[in-house]
Amino acid sequence: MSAVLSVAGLHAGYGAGDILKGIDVSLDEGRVLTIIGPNGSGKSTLVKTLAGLLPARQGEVRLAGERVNELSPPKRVRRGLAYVPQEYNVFRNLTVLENLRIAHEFMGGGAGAPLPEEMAALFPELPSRYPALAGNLSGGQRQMLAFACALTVRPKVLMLDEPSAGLSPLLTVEIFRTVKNVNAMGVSVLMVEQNAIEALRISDSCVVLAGGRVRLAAPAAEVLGMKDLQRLYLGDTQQADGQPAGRAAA
Amino acid sequence: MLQTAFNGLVTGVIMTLPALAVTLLFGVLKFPNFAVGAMMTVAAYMVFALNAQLGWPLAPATAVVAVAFGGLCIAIDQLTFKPLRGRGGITLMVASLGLGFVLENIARFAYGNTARSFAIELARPFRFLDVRMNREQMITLALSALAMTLMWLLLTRTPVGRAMRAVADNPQLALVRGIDSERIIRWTWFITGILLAVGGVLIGMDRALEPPMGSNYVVGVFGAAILGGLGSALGAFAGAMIIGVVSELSTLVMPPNYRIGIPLVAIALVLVFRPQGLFGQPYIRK
Amino acid sequence: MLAATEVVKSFGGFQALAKCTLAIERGTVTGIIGPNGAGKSTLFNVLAGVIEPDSGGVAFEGRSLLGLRPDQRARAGLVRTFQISRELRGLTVLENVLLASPGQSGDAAWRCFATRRRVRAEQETAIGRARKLLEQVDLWALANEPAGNLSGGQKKLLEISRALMQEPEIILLDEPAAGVSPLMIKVLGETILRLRAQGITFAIIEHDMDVIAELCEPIYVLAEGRTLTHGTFREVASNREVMQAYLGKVA
Amino acid sequence: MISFLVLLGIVVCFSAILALALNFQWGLGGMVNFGLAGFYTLGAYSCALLILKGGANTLLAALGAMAIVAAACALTALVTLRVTEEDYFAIVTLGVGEMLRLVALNEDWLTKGALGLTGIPRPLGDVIPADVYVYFLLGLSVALLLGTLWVLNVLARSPFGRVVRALREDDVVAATLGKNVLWARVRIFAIGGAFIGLAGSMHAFYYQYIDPTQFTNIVIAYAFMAVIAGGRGAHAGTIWGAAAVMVLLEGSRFLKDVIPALDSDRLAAIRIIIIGVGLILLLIYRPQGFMREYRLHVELK
Repeated sequence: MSAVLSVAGLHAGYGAGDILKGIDVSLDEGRVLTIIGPNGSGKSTLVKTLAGLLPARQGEVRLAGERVNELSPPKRVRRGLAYVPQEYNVFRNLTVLENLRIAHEFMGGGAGAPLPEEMAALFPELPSRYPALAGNLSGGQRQMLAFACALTVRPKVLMLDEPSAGLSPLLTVEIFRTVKNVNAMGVSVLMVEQNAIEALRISDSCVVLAGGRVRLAAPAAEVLGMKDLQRLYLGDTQQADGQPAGRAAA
Repeated sequence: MLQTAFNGLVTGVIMTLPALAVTLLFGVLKFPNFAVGAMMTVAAYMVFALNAQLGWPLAPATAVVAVAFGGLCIAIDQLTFKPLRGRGGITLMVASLGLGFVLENIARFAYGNTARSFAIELARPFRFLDVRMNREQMITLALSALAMTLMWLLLTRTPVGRAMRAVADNPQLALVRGIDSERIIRWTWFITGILLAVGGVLIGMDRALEPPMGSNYVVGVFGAAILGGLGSALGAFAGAMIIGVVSELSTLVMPPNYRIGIPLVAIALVLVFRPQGLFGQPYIRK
Repeated sequence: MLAATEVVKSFGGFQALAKCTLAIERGTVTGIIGPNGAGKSTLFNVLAGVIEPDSGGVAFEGRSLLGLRPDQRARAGLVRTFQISRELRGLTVLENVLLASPGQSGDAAWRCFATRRRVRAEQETAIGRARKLLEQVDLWALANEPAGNLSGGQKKLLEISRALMQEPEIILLDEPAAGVSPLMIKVLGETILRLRAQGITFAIIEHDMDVIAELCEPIYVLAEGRTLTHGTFREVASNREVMQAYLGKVA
Repeated sequence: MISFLVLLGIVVCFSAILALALNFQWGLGGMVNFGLAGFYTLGAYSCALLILKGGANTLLAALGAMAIVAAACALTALVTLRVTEEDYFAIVTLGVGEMLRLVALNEDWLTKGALGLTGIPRPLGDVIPADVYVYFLLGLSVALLLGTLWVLNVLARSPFGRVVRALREDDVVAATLGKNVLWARVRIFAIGGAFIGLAGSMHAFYYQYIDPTQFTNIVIAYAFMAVIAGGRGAHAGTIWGAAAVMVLLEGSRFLKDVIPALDSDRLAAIRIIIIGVGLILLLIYRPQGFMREYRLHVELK
């Protein structure tokens, strides 16, 4: 099956140095890809670059085969590359309904309900809170609203930046179940996560990022099976530059 | 006493429009527009040109100029502020100060310093509960009430209005939700232009038409916007009303020409005790 | 030496710190680790005085710090660096460091005239000290460069030199290794160990486990706004609860 | 023609001092002062009143004016107690500036309102013969300008100067490096205020009569133009900027005989339009100005 989102030789960063030092990642149609790795490995930078908030210094980003490097974030969203940031992912001073309306109108949704019926089923709690200000919602509800906003117009790819950060275990499970359901509707998902085990359980493939480079790309089940997965976090993942982390003995 | 309170109400209402414009612009572009006074002056003179010189009645003249001035503000933004986008608050502020000098003095160059007034028929003031309300004040109340409801509807019911509030709330998220910020900035300037045009006419009716007419209001308008909480439309309305009434009432207690002291004291109090003003959200420190 | 007792801090409904208690002993290099959103940076800002806690106490050498401004804490010997380095772009590298030298009589405007010789003499000694610090992290060659032109790693080292210039009792380092090349990290580690030998205490927030393992003893693990556990790296690394905090709650 | 140049020279001197004061407050310290005209008015009137009402000699009056304006600026800077964003501070200074001008216009018992104050004596006016006095005044003005430059340069090069520039760059970092930010801001604005008071006093001595119409926005426009053109933080640059602005615009007096239709009001309007446009163009195309602020340089042997 063809890759709905492919990244080749991507370099990007904020100030002087490059945080991403040549990334190759591809997400297949209808699949869920989880990117894990210690902090400072460039996970968030990668997603921000794909969303267009950060310019790609080198390399190419293709959405459904079409090069999007030159497109501004609004244009990328309208082409179906939806993105949910980790923090500040809702308009706090606008109501829940207005959040959804804005996403719907400006992502090319045209007329019709702000949330298509199939999506509304995923977020039962939202309609009752339409008049409330998004800033007053709880952490979990805000995350659900951010999801819903990205899904008001069926995207080709949904990118999530650590959706479970700062949430209780119970809510984390609910978040990942929602991701599973969204994927079941044919939306490919690229997810950056700290919660490695939970995220990998619902993913098809996994990429391990460290020091701005891809250290490992393998099916999720295989990475889950790795005994010293924790070594990735607590162990010496920081091999001297250039050498990928050794594949652990099964 | 009641008469002064009513006059205060009128002054407050007049200040609401520019205060809304300042707050709206601050929300989206994150800098106080110091040219707000001069812009009102220029718009007022444009209406004066149609009304007094070409004989148009005031209402159509104001409507035409309001729309034209909206377009003019977009052009001014493209020329002056667009090249400075992202250069930081101080640069934009100083540029807006320079722009204010230019606009005010274009009016001074064209019409000189002598005070003028609109050509509207004088009518007997309307008396109610021994409060004298002349015709201009009635028009002022009606016109600004209309402008405010239109503004409120725009901000809450239309996509563009919501987008403006979204960009003010979180510019980066707005981009990722498909909002093209340049287009929204143009819309913001267009609406600012309309508000300032109507505001200029109201000032011209309430007082005389002269080059410094707009800049006399700048401190009051900023006082209203800050008191209400920069960025909050409701705050701008509330701030303007409070400052309008209080400054008018202050004339009973102290010499009238120090009315400007009231908004200044209001700003100082807000800055020291409640920086986000009455309705604004706390200013997020960098 | 520096202790936070039952500190609570929430931002609009989200409780960043929930009764978090932590003590940093004199002469140690204490590590603070934990997954994203565990409240590390918030705790850091509370200790540094940038954020006031909702409740709970912060004490430095027995004295409560509540209500003290950041500059008062700095003068008391509690110095900090920033997660995203904040060099003073318009000043040169040397000026950045000189600014940090404590008790400069030249900081008072009138003394720059009244006691010009003394001000100049103090500046010369300060330049001497600054030079030693900058040479240790080989930034002396860039002394006249505006700080804005430095690379990411160099900006971090400049910040640390600035902190050291303040003759601190304790330095709070916020992710010193983030975005720094492995070579520079080695230089950083050596500098910290050498300074600890001279009696300076460190508290480090860091994600790079090699740095933590090599430098820090004891280590505090924060999760969901409170202290999960603390101990040596071996104890902490093998602790099941820590694993779960990092790798995800297996509900 | 010579006397016109001498007079122009004197005006350039005290305008340059005013610009230097703004350069210290804003260029170095990052504190936007939109109330410059108001403080300038306060300086001129304080000096005049200290002589006419207080009976002080010119030297004492000038020092008094400097102290008064410095105190006014210090009070204004106190408002940055909690909110340090520059846009709020700019609005406060604008308001204070307006208030000071209103006081000059309306307090007839003190300032004789629109009529203004006349008969302000000049330093050593009675000692130096009238025909030669204007050259003495030029010499005095140049001396005061160089004195101001020296003082501000010593400050800019001193540790205090680094604190001032650090506040402009990032006041949070300055705080974490042990600097009391509020107290530093009060000092910066007060020092600038003192030199605004000096410029005001010289203005009073030069014109020998002052009324509110002399202190319009043109004062603010000139000073900002001079500071931006000269290069923010560059004291010497500010002086060149001030000289250029004054020569360019005072010279425009000759426009009157070139274009007869111009009356003085229109001419004044054109001047400010030129300055306003110039200000914006400079900000867009040459924001760093023509000279750079002082940076410590050491031998790296």
